[in-house]
Amino acid sequence: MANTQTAEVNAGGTTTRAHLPSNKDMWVFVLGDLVIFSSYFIIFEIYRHQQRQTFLSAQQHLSLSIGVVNTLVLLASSWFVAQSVQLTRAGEYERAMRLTVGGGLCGVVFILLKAYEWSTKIGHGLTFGSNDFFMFYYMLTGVHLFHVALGLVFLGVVFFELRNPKLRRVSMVETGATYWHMVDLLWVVIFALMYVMR
Amino acid sequence: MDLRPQWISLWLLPFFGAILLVVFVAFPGFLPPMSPQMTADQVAQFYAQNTTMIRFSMIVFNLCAIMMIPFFMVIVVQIKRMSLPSHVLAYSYLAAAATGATLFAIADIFWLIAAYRPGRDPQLILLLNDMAWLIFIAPVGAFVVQNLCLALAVYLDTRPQPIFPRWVAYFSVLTAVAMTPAACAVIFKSGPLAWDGAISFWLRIGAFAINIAVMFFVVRGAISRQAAEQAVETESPATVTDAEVTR
Amino acid sequence: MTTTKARAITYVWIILSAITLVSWFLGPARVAGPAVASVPITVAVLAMAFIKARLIIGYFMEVRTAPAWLRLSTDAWLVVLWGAVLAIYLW
Amino acid sequence: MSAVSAAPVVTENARPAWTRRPKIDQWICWWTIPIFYNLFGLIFVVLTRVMPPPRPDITPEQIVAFFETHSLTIRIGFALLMFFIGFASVANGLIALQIKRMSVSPVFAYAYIGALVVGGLPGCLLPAFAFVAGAFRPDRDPQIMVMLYDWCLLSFVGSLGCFCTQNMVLALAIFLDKNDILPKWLAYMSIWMIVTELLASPVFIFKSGPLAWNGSISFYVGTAVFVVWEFAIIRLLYVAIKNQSPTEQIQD
Repeated sequence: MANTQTAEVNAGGTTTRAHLPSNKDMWVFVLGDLVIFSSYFIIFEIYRHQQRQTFLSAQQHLSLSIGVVNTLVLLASSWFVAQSVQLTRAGEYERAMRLTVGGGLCGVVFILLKAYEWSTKIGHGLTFGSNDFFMFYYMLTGVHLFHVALGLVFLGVVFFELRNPKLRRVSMVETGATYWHMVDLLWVVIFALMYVMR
Repeated sequence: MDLRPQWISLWLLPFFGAILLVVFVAFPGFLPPMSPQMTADQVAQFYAQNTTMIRFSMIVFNLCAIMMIPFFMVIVVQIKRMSLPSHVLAYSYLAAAATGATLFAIADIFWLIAAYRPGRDPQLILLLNDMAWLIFIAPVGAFVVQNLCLALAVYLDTRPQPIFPRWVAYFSVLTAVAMTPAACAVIFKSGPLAWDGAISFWLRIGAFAINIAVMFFVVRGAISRQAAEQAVETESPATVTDAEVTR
Repeated sequence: MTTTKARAITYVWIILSAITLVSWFLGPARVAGPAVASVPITVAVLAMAFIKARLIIGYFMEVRTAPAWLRLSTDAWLVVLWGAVLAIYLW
Repeated sequence: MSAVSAAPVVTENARPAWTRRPKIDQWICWWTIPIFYNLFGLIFVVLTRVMPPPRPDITPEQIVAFFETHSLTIRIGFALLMFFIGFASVANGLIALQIKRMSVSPVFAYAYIGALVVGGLPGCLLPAFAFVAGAFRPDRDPQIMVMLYDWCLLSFVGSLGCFCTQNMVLALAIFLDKNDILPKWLAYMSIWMIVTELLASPVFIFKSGPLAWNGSISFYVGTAVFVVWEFAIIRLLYVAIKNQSPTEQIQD
């Protein structure tokens, strides 16, 4: 299904054909989702600009260590999924399947860590309505969690695609990978804006 | 194809229709219809005086009104038998019938809430009564579209012997037109278009009742023709050219 | 596919993890006392996040070797988002 | 579907030409959708001022004043809605038919009909009646007026699970479909609709800010995504009907 246009791409002098990973439909979804999330980020920035001090003091309550560990977990899962795409292209379906499962497990770890982090915050009485910062915190991480869960469904589809010898279409594996990388990309942005930015 | 489910669904209509007619008369608020201009105290007093009859009639309405759904689904099945380009009108008819039935159930609940504690603050009784009447009378869109879908289906039916006779299309449109002005019941508190007015109440409910009654005989005819067709088919399947798969 | 692509992905992953760890030290939670806004740290953080995002898009999503329309739209998205965030922050 | 090609009887030519155009019933149903949504805009934006929604954090006096000043237009607007809401069932039937044309089992089509029928009532009609009850007698006790005001706007802007189900069912049908009736990117767009529905749920918690019922995220971003989705599905239904061969056999 991957319609590789023949636009010339001179990557390092050798003109290789441009290859569109996955398919146009998935990229409509990814680009649209990025635009929608950008609107959330920009609205968050506007509110942050208006209530600078409350956001700064509220941000102190966030545990940066869990945030960093979560980022590393998602980056690792992206590495797993990216490698499984390379292996699928190389025809090593067994290893590709194992790496996809690895990526999925990292996703589950991410969800568990996030659930733990939420429970500690709520334990300290910092809930959805306590102030604007935590409203955005739970909203953004909540919507991102929904995307992670949906990503696990996509990785499951990729897993069964690889397991079935009659299928094993590279474009399907690429579709799952592209979506999973988008989830990782969105988390990187959320991590920067919420945890680290001052 | 066993036609008994259709016969049963058809005969559910007159049985429960009769019950609904009785309770329609029994409900003190319908004959004559309560006026939107009654003050909160008058409405509260009305509920206080007629509590038992209101509860009885509305409980029966609650139980029996939904029994008309199988009848509407028989019409959906008959529409699917018509030779139309597609079944879109059957599905639209089904969706519209479901919407209309739900609305009446919701209106009925409001009456029952009001009658549950007549001693409530008259303002609350007035609000519940308003909601009950408005939801009962105003939302004609569902039944109008239901009839328009049926009319279009009958009109487009290209069977040599149409499932429903052609005048049913014009009759459905006529019913739809007769019921449409009742939507203005949300605007006026007096005059013919108010919820107790000649157009919004009598014309609307009259058109609805007549439509249901007439459609009963039309659908009965359609099912009996279907039975006749099947009888011919089973007797001499070879000679039957009409290879139509009957539902 | 040669292993250069696989190796490149691993390198990129290492760089991304490194940048993440660097931002750990810049984080506010480690600063004792009342939180204070600091423009240079934030600009550094936003720049690092921009680089991380571009690396993920380029190497993981393989947009580097994708058709031009996709490269342009992802780059445009990056510039608009981070530009707006920076502008609102500094405004 | 019984595409019987019985010999047309002599009275056939008595029927006007338009009735013999192919797929005429689907075209008529399709034409009701853009008309319905333009009227939808007229009713909700111009007449009843429900969209963009008035602020949730205003005093009861202001709420009563709102009902008094707009009483007539609210009633006229919702009188129109009483009639035109029925055509939502036609759009429902048309989309259900396209799902029936797909290579998936009809369970998704019937689930779609059920979900959209449920959605039409608490999502559109009951909030209308709450506003009408308010506009019908603005001289009610202010506390009741505030309750009607909240009832309408919460029920209208707030999230409804049935729209999540409807979009999920549509997305699954399109993903699993091999006949390519509707393109895959519409399935992905339906996932956005589910996300915006999730983001409309905090409406029941907040009275101000981006997640209130007039919030920039819950309402405006959600409405923007809905408008994009609506234009897309109207366009794609047109293409789907046009590409359909009149003699196509659809599973019953």
